[in-house]
Amino acid sequence: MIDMDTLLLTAAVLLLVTLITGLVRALIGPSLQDRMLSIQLLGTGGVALLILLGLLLKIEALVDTALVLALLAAVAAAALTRRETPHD
Amino acid sequence: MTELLGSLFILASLAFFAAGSIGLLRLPDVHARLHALTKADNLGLGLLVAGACLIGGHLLLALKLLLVWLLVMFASAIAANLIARHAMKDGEES
Amino acid sequence: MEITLWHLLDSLLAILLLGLAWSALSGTDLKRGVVLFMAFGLLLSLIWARLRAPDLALAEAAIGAGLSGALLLLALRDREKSENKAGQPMSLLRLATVLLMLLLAASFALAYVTAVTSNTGGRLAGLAFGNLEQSGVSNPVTAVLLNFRAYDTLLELAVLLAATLGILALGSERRPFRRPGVLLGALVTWISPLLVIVAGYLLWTGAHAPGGAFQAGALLAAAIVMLRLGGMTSEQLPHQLLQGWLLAGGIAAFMLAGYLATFHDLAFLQYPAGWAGLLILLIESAAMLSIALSLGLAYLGGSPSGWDERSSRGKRS
Amino acid sequence: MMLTQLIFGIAGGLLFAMGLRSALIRESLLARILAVNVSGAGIFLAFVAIAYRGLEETPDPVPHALVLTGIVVAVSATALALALRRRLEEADDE
Amino acid sequence: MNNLLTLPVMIPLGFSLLALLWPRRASSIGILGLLATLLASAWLAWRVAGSGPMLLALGGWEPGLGIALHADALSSTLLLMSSVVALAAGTYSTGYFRERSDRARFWPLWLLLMTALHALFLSGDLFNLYVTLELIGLSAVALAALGGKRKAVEAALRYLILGLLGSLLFLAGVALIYAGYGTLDLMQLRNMLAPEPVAWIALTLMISGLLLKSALFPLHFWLPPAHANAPAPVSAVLSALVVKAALYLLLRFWLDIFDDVVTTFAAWLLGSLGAMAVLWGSWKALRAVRLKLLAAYSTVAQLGYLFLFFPLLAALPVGAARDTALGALILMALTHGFAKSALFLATGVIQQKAGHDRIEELGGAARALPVTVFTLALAGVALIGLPPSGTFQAKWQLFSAAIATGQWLWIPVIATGSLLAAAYVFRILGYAFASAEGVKYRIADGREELPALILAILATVLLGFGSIWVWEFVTPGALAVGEVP
Repeated sequence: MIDMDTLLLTAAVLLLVTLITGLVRALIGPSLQDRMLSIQLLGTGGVALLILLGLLLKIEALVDTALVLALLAAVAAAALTRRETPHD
Repeated sequence: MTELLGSLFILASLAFFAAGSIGLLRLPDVHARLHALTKADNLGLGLLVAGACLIGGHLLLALKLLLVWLLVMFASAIAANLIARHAMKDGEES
Repeated sequence: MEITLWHLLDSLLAILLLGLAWSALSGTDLKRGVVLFMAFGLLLSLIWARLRAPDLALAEAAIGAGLSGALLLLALRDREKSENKAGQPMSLLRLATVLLMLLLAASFALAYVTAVTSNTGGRLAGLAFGNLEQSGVSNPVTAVLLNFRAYDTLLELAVLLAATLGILALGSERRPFRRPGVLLGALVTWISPLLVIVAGYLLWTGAHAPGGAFQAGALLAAAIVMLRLGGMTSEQLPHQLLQGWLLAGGIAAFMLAGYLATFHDLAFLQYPAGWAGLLILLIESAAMLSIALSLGLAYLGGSPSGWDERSSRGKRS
Repeated sequence: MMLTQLIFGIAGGLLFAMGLRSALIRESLLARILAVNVSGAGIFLAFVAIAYRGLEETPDPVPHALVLTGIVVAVSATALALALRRRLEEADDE
Repeated sequence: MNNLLTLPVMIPLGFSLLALLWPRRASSIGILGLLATLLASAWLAWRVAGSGPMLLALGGWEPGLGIALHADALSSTLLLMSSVVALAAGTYSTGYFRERSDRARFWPLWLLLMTALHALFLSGDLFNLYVTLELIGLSAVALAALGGKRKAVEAALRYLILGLLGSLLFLAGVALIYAGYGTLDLMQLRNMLAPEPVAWIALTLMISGLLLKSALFPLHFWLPPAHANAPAPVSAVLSALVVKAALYLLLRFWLDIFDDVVTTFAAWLLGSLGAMAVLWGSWKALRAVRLKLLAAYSTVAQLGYLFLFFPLLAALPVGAARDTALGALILMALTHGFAKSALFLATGVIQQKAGHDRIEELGGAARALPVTVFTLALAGVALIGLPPSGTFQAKWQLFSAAIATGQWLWIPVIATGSLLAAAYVFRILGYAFASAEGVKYRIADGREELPALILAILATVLLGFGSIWVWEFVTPGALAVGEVP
């Protein structure tokens, strides 16, 4: 029987590997939107990783961090897609 | 028992995250990547949150986790739409 | 030294961080650089969490991954002359700079490894934990920031004020965004109040759990950014005079609390017995507002429109 | 000394040097501003690695507080630098 | 309780907030604040002179956990100089910035810069020093960019980025020191530091950062554009005080805190760079087209002299001769501070009255602006090192120390530097006294011309004839922080 911590830790490592795979898209692009998508994935995956780390390290406040990260990911997405007003 | 169930959920969530990442890499254009990604990672996060609730135990934590999940779902749905429009406008302009 | 799965996770995080930094800094496409830098900030927040620094993880999630990113994205709209140049020196010189860089990193790492190996004591940790009870708060990081090393924090607020005044003096704000569509509008109406609520929660919880004035201030600033993205104009900000008071408030609260003790024949910034908890909360509230407004004005990019008119009207009278 | 401290400390040193190099050789001002931030993050990383005391131990809070101060200073400097850069561009137009 | 130690920092900070809140009264608030700061600094210096170094543990926490403030002869002397220069330049600025909105922008930042400088002089904690360095950097940059002219903004941005790099190098050293020694308190470190790799590398990083900020050749390239394009009162303070702050830290680290760690080789390296700075800076100053650029390059050269003292101090045994050399170094830094700020303020007057500061078109200036040209001449006397200025006595000591230690190499450098300085000063005066109509007669009011004149008199006459006071005050315990009970 594998103990809980090892399992969660393995999950964290695997999750990080997935995120790294996804980030390749941020590197190669080609369009800005592709890179944004990659950041979206990192945001969601980061929230997931924070939750796992919170369980592993027994720091409950990391859930608060996950909340903040989710909120700021939304702000970043809005900032990324906002276009400027036309020149008048 | 709940812990076992929780770990199963977490392992299952990994599959969804992996699917999202691979989709992001392999699918041909922005729109296809977008749909694959948002569905996969929302479901993935949902499963992970469910698993964490089962393992973590107490109610307040579970509520916070649920809030995080709802927030991510809501924000990423809108963000995905915004990105899609952004991509479309770029298509028109170029 | 036993190698475990944790070290695999650590190495992956470190390598990813270095890779992101390298790709953000190389290449001439500034958009790519900024987006990768945002990913860098996000990852840094995860690393702070891994290193058991939840206070920093919170701050980095709000500032590193969010606010800095938003500021840099705005800056992408400004064209600069030099940005189209490749900016990479000839290959030989380039090699030399890389070697120099490695030398610098190697000597830093050498000293770091020697230092960490030879000094295995807790450094100041023991002192900090030992005096935690007298500090008025139970979150050790908050105790250091607002009590043991409160003077640093006071000067740091002055740094923020100097930057803000510099930005205000440089010119007027950027043009506001046009009215948002339905989707973005929904995002703004939902996220901004949430940001404010979470900011309040972090301010309150900072006394005994991770959080505090900086994280809360950054989240409030994020709310301002969000509203701005939703088309807010500077008229919707508080009145100019009130803004001045808000900007000055953090430092003023600190100074007042600091000199309060000197009348009881105590040292500057020594809180009278029993008052520490309350004073810290008051200082933090004022500091949060100062930080939020400073960063919000930084996002506006200059002095809000109407400020100059008002002061020139004052000149004529 | 723990391996974790070693990994992140060395990564911090590399980031510090990498940022410094880019800040000196890049032409673009925005790239330089990014580089300064990366360099600072490297030092912060070293600080937090110094504070780390193991999986179960509460870390040294002093470096955490210093880094928090450093983060606020860094964002202030970045904001001022970006405002100066914008003013420069406006002056070019005049 | 030594809470007096907080006043030179907190008074300007408080008045900065007041100036921010009442922009219409910014000038009066600012002058009042600087007067109060000067009083507090003088009081502090008086106390230090009377009863020796002072220490205050902020928050009542033992140093190490908390932050301590220190004042000794060196720091209180510099504090006094910076208060005087700030007040003079501040008074001048009320005439320089004619628009009320400009003054409202200037004053809060100006007072923040004073806060930062004084916090640096008094700080006894490594990380706190980093914060003060950043506060100096950011407020100085914001001031240098005031007015928003393209050249000024561009120079300010480059200055900001280099300043940040300097601070980061410093911070990297701080991290290593904390890792190795487990404290940030200077007094504790003073007794702990040993000549070993950690201390060497940390010191090298910190010193490199400070050298970048104090613009030692060849790291001086950012200084001339930044100092020459800023508004005149700001240039004065940048040259007189801001680079001195980094130099003060260098001295403090080199001679006091890291005394056991530094090597003679490193001192020779600094001395040689200083020698090159003297020659290069003076040469570029001689070739400068604009008066402000001349003043800026002259700063590069004058800073070089100060670095010449490092190998001499390293060679002299602890005792009276070393103390005398140290006193000479401080005297020289003070004289340069007053003289250079006077030069920049006088340049500002000429620039505003004549509409330009091109040296070759200064003809008629002596008739149109006699007080200002007299100020230029007085400041020039101090820069060249003619008697009775403080520089003369300092250079004299520099000569004797070089002879006493057998380091003959520096003597031709000092001589050449002085000749070049004489050449560029007389070049200015030559054009200024010419009868051509380059500068038309304009009325200048007292608050514009007098501050510069007072600073120049301080540099040439007071520090010249009063140098003995400086010596007596400074030498017995200039760097005596460690001896505080």
